[in-house]
Amino acid sequence: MKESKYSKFFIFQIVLSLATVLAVILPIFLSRVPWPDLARNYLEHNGLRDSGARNLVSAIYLGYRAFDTLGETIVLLVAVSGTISIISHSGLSQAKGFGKGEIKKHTNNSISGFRRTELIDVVTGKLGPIVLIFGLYLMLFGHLSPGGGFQGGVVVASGIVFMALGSKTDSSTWLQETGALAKIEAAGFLFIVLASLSGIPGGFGFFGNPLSSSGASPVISIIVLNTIIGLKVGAGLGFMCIAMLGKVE
Amino acid sequence: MTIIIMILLIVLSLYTLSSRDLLYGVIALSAFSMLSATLFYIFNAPDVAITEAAVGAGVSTVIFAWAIRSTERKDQE
Amino acid sequence: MIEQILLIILFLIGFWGIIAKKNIIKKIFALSILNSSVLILYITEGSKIGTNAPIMEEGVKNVVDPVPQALMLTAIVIGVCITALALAIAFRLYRYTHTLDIDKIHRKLHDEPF
Amino acid sequence: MSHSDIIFAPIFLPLLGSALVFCGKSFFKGRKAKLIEYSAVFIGLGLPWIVLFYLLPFILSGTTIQLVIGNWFGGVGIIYRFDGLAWLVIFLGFLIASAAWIYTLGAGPRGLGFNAIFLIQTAALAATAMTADLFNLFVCLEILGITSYVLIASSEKPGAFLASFSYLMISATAMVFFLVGLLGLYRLTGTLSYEGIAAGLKILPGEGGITAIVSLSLIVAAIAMRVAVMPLYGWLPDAHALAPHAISAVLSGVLIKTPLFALTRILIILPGGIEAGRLMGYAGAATALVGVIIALAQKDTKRLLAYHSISQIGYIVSAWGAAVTAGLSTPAGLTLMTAAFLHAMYHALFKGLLFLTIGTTTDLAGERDVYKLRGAAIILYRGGEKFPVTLLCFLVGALAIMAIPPLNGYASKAALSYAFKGSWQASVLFAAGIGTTASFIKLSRIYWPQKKINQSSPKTGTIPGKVSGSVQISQIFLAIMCIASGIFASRISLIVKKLLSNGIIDTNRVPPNLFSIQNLEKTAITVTAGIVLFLIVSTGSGKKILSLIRNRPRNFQGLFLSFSLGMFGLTLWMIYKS
Repeated sequence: MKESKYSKFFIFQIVLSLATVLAVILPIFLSRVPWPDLARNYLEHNGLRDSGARNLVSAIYLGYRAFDTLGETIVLLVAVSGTISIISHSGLSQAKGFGKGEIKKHTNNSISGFRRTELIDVVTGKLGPIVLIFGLYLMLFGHLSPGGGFQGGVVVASGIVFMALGSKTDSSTWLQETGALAKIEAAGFLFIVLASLSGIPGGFGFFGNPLSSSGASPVISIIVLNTIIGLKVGAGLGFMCIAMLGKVE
Repeated sequence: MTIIIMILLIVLSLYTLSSRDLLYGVIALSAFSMLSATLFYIFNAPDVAITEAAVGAGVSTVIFAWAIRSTERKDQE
Repeated sequence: MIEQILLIILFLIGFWGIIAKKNIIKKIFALSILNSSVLILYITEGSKIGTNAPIMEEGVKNVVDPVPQALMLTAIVIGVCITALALAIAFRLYRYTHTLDIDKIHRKLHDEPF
Repeated sequence: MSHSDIIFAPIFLPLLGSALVFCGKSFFKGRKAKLIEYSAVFIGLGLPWIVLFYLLPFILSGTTIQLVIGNWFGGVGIIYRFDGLAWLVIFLGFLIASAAWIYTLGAGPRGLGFNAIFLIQTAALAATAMTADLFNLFVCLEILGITSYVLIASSEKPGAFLASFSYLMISATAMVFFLVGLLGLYRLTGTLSYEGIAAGLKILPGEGGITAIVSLSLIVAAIAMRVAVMPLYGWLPDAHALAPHAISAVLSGVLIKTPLFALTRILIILPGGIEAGRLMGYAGAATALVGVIIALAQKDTKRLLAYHSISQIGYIVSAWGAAVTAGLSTPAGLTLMTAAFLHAMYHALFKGLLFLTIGTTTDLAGERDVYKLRGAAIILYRGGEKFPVTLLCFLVGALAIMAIPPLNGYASKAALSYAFKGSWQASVLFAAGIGTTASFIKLSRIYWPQKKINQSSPKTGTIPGKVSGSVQISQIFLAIMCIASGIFASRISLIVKKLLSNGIIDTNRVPPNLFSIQNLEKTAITVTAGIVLFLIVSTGSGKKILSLIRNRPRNFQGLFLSFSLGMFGLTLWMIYKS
């Protein structure tokens, strides 16, 4: 494909696109306008009071703009179930269909088929639980320190993958059973949607915080959301990674 | 400091895109993610740094490694 | 200023990779580089107005703007989701055509009966 | 307001439904799971209808509900706005989604994952129609995008994966540009809501200068890519042609129009938006003509329909652009916008119908080539359709898109030409109408009886083809909607106008007579010219030209080149005009 790769027309196309893109993004990347401090000033003074979270990023992520976070978890859900359905070769009917038998079979086969060494066994097997605990910490203390549901969930997912890699083929733990992970993910999604509705009966609105007037600290809702999102994300990503490991031939 | 990291990022991204072996590209991309996580930490964004490290260096590396193992490793260019 | 110029270069490298690289997995690499360059731009610019991380411990003042950080959390996640899906599709394309070259894939699938 | 939260019902009910589908599948098996699935789909697609009709009187009386989600601080929180435009777009989305879902019962894609993703897509459509926050718009567009990549790929055709991949790459890149534009606007104004940005820009010296203009043009370009306006349409034909039929109906019926109407909210409020709308309107008129020329050249049935989607979206965008230019609060702008929405809705109905009927036919015949497939009516008869439902429904759809009275296509095209009266766009659209007629004569030839009994029947034998009941129901439903909405077009257009005006303008004027002699004459001319054009392109040299158009080089980097050029052109235009 030499001639098509180096054809003059091709290079011309590339140069032209790059030049136009450069011209278009230049004014924004080089903008000298001072960064606005409206939102920052408001949040610095009221963020802690409004949401109860010391971590202002968490306050925005799960408070002010929690609806975006819902959208993000939806994107993740669709990506996970779409990816699994596309790679499992069986169409959407099996997607998330948790073709339990099927995917589990793949998983076990593959992980046994994986070229394993003593090092992988020991390191991943022993490290797995520690990583899981770190993930839980990130999840539960996301309102105080950096971290949060999503980050915790990702770490939990890598813990799950570690444990899947580390365990011997026949002694798979319940976490690796994709059925359990799928259940956690589905239930997590249902709980997130229900949590978003929980403010409506009390008159706080969609995504309103039902605790905001009951005297309890509003931060509880952030902790709850963090936990659910973390579990859901961890289960979903873990499921996807295990399914992928299962496809390695 | 930040400028050095950014230059490193550029070098890594060029290496990612030009390496013949895609697996090296994945490793470089994962290093790219770790470096940008460092950058986020320097710029007072610890949350984003944790996410980038967990996602960029963790999950996406696993996915890329899977894709390359199940397709082919050499770039035929 | 130098930072912004470096970020523009990074952005252009990503865009160049998406168009000019023939290998579809490299195109996906390039997409994540492109995404990262914008993420870094948001964070660097957003941190210009403060000196502290946006975590309101006692006595912390003059924090950076937390809004771009929260937005970028969402953008990172969406980015990795798109990446995962793109790789899954690339895997299936490879299964059908046994190549990762976009032009060859185009040619092979062009006469495919529907 | 007691009903202010209920506006979110079109979003959370489908989400709840999809969550229940996932849960039902992973916790139960067999009949219980099926039961939960169907009730979840009912929650997701059925209940929102009740909410929509409950809200209709409020919206008709001019009420606009605007609130910050969760009653947080508006400067950081997400603002949603429910008005006539949102109601109409959501109505359209649920209408097509319901019909398409019924079709999937019979013809697939089946499976629980599909239902859940389909419901999520519907929810995202509703959210896109209502959002008044730029970053939330980004998230909604990403959800729409990622669900469509998965749904397009779910047809399991090799080409569909390539189409899905191209669409994914171009739209992910476009969304990166969207983020860059968002950064530009945020750093100028410090807020993300449309109103906040508009207010912030107005107090800046020079309304933000070049940064604001470029940011806006990046955002507009990213959305225009989704709408598939002229230079940015390259991803659409393959994606729509190779998706499962029901998904094609939803994609070209609703998915490419929702971002357009969401863009309206941005353009009418931001400085410089009017100029972007004007250019998009011009591009739309060009799209209508070019799209139909390429469509005429196609030989694959569904690809022909997909290019017609591009052409018809051109009609809509040209009227929409003119409406944004004139301003929605002027009578002329309102008439144009009404025509644009009417055509969007009617196009969704008849194009959905066409995709479904053609899909049924080609599936049964096992052949998609316009030049090869003949005698499809007999194949359908053999497929168990004693009464030619599919054929009749196809005829309704084809006549509607050819704008034959009294079908709905006639009504909306008459409304368009009334709104455009005397301007150059009217003649462009008229020319496009001729091409449409010609290409649908070409397409309908697949139903003409075969001259000789040829040997292609083994293909029919391989497929245990049968037209199932739900396929017929959804087709009949859409066909009846096409006819009814054509007959009651004047009333519908009054309601649409009233909804779009939000009670500002008195709309109790007599609507233009759609069935005037002038319009009928015009239709007769169009049809005659269409037949002549068809005869011309059926000649040897005509076929040669068509195959030249059909086989023009298309490749991956061309998509990106046209995207960057389109974006650059838009930016230059806006700088020049400001």
